[in-house]
Amino acid sequence: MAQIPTKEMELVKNLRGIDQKEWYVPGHRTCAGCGPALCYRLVSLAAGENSIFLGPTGCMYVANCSYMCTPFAYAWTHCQITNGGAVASGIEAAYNVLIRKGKYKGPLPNIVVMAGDGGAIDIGLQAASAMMYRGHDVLFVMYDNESYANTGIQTSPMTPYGGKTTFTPPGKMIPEGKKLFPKDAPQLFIGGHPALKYVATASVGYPVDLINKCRKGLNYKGPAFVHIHCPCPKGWLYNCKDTVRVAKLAVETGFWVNYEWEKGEYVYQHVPKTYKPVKEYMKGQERFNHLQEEHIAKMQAFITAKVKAPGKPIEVPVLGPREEA
Amino acid sequence: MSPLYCEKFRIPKHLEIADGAVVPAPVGEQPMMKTGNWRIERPVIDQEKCTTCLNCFIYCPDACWHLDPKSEKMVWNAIYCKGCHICVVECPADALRTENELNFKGGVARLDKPY
Amino acid sequence: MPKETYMAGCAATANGAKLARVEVITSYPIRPYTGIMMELSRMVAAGELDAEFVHGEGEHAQVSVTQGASASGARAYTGSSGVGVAYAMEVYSPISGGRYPCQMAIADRAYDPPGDFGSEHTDVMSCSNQGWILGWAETPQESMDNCIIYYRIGEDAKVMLPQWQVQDGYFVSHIPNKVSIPDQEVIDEFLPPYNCPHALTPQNPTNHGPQIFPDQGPAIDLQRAQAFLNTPKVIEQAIADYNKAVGRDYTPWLEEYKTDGAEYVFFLMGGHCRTARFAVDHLRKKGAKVGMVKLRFVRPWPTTQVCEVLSKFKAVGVIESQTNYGGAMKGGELQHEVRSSLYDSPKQPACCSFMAGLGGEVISLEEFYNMAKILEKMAKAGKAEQYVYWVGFDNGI
Amino acid sequence: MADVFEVTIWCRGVIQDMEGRHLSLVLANAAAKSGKFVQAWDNYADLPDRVLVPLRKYCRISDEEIEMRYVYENNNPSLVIVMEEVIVKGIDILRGATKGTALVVNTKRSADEILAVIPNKDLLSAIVTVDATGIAGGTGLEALDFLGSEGGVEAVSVGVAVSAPLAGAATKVCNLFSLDNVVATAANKAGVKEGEKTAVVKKL
Repeated sequence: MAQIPTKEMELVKNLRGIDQKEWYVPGHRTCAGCGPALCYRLVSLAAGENSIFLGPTGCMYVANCSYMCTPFAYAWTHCQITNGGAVASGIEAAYNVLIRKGKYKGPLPNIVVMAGDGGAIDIGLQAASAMMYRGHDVLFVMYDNESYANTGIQTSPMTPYGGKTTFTPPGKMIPEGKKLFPKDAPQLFIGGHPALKYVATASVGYPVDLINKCRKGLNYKGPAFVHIHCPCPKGWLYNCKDTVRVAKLAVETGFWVNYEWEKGEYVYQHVPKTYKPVKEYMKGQERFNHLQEEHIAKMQAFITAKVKAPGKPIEVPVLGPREEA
Repeated sequence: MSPLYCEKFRIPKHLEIADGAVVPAPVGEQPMMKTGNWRIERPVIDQEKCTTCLNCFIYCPDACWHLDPKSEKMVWNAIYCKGCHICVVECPADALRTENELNFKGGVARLDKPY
Repeated sequence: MPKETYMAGCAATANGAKLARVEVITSYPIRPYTGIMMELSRMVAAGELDAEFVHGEGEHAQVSVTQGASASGARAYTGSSGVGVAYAMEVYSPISGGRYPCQMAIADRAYDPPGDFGSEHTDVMSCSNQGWILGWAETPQESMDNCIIYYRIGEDAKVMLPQWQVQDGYFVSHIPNKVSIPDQEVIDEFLPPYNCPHALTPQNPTNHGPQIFPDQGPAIDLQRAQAFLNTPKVIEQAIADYNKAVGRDYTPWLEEYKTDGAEYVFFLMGGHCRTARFAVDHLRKKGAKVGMVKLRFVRPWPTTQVCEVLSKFKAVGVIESQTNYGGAMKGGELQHEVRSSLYDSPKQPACCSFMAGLGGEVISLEEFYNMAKILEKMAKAGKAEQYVYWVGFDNGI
Repeated sequence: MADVFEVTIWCRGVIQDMEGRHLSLVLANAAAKSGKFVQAWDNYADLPDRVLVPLRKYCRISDEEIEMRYVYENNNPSLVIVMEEVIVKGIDILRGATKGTALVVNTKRSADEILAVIPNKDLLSAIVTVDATGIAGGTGLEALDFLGSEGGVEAVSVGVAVSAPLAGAATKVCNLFSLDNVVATAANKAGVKEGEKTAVVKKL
């Protein structure tokens, strides 16, 4: 069968290397200081002109896309919160056959799903997993703001332990609000999708790294998954000017770990020499304000275990809850 | 069809919708959604202090900072800046300060609709 | 030269899809439609059909893949049965609202319970108001032809709507019958390649499916309503063209069988029409003034045609093959549509539902005879004694 | 159909969402105490609510039962209350208003400074300025609680921060709710009184 032509995306070295042409243009209704919107813009800068984006229902659909007011300069389609992976599969399959038959002239478009945490690993998990299993040449981005933010901040499987949402309000019987620990999204996909060759985690606090990871994912023939940490001023209850600060603090405390998984190998980025206590990350966000010391210690223990073992141990000192206290 | 059905409906201009609600992709900006009136305080740049490190460019969710290739200076977009001040926090050169929008004469697109 | 052969509905329908040169096919197994996908996957593997074959992870995904493919400008094809049709429900309206003219072949099947795989019309009929073109085939031949005709209707610029091409599970889908396969060149001329005017492409970027404000809601609904008003003319033209090109004699809306001089008729759709024809033949020989009216499209519903045709008779027995629990007539869905169509007619026949063929149950000739007896009484009395008869369980039937 | 007096409150998305909603609730409850028919509701068509977006909350008061309850917004406000001063610059807050409308603004600035950025100020009968943020303390921009949004039940008492002094100030230009009834309704009673006391009314 004939090779489907694709276009290689160049990696950038620094901010000067990024083309200033915007693809996620100004003029959208997302929050001031919106982390997911920043993520959308950075992924759009990475993918550029030859792209088709899919927006499963979520904040980045509803807040962006009033009639005649879409901010997407590339081809974009809404899909249901359930079926981002499936609609993307259909688009990729269509382009394969149209290019093969000579009906479409040009390289295979960059097909990018911009799913929220709900659209990626909760209600949308089945479609995402099947798309990766089938090996479609699609970049699946999960912009993770750790809640169903569009509908007014309800808990999702990514809401951290102790996070206050409108479905997990703290009360006398449930003092920590949310009792469960979140899913590990990249490991879910790495663990069982042989066609998947590239998985990465990124953060809006580290934009060059984020852009390069998206481009690497796009350059792989076949599915790629990038999980992006996107602080949400509305849902996490912090001042909107602190979005990038919160994102960086997450990495500095080990709450968030940036890494790449490429053909079975892990490479870590932005690993601090010493992790700050996770309390420093949590205290800036009102969603954690109700927590007591014991809850924070439980969170620290979880984070400590996580940074020690996301696939492969890291050789850096990790503060435990006791040492921190 | 029977004449009991309306064959062609009168849809007022402002409610006309393309087949499938498909709309053309915007170029450069989305002028139907100006967001400058979200701003309480605007970021003000001190070009002397600015090192054009591009932090404000890259961290703006609303793409409101760009490097003018001719003057090599940062240019701010008053029409869309929502005043989140991520740029102010992330400026390593202390070149950005904030000032209340009412202290300026122009700069905000006055809109009939809030969204 | 057309190829004459024996085929079950599944294989015949797959041949229809091949003749339509479908480009993206999405499968998920469920009995009884599965055979369509088995045959198509064989054709793709053998190089007989150049298409992408995507194994969906469920019906919801199948229909979603089809949406993406159709939005990108490929002729997209999928199918399902029974509970699978229900599982994909979320995606039907976005497809018709997005005006993506893909096709879904359905071999109908009962919902659970009873948990069997017999034919019943409840699955698609319970989704019938999602903005898809919908019609039943009586034979494998008709199912194959409908596949091709529906694409031509749906892809017409004045229509741009998706289609449910339905055949009865097992009865039509699994029992071989005589099928004549037209030449590819004939079909290529009848059905030009799909041209999506608003395809998702980087070369002319568009944004699909943005949110609207509440006051724009009626306008977007109206747009689909208008498309449905445009559809009948397109259907009539497409069927006339197909009859001419392929040598068939399909009527677009209602086929009348032995209705000359008939006082009462069976009104039904799908595979059971075949048995009904023989029942009518036998009854006619005994002097009964009975006939049959076969419905070819449920959406768009041929209101005026139903009114004109059924007004000629004294009694109409609607054979339902699906349920509408607690509805206006407490029987099936079809009687509602039939009675609505007749509401303004100066001559109204007596009308009742026969609940028959549920859960895949066979409708025997004897049962048709029994129904005819009731219809004869109704014709004489000029009114229905009962609105709904559960065939086999009810007074005198 | 009886006359319906419409009150539109402008505030900043998310960070003043609760206070804005509370202000509409306080005014409606206060008017109800004197036997009026009232309605108070949240923005819906423009959801999700977003940080800093100019956001509206609505209140309606009538001597008779309100017939058109199922609407999204007020079309002809007779009283407009602005919870954050810069909103007057970027939005036509008097959209749909007819001559004789009153305006209440949370600001430290003078009425003239505010009027300078309102091109259609001839519609106004009076402008009231009050430093509600100063009275309530804090920045007036803190997001407090979401539970009362989306048709939910308020988790905190109604009228604790900037909504209290603004409600007090509003009594100076509207006689459909009395100061006593506003004080009885709002949690921050001192704030209401202080708002009423320090509000500056400029008749136009």
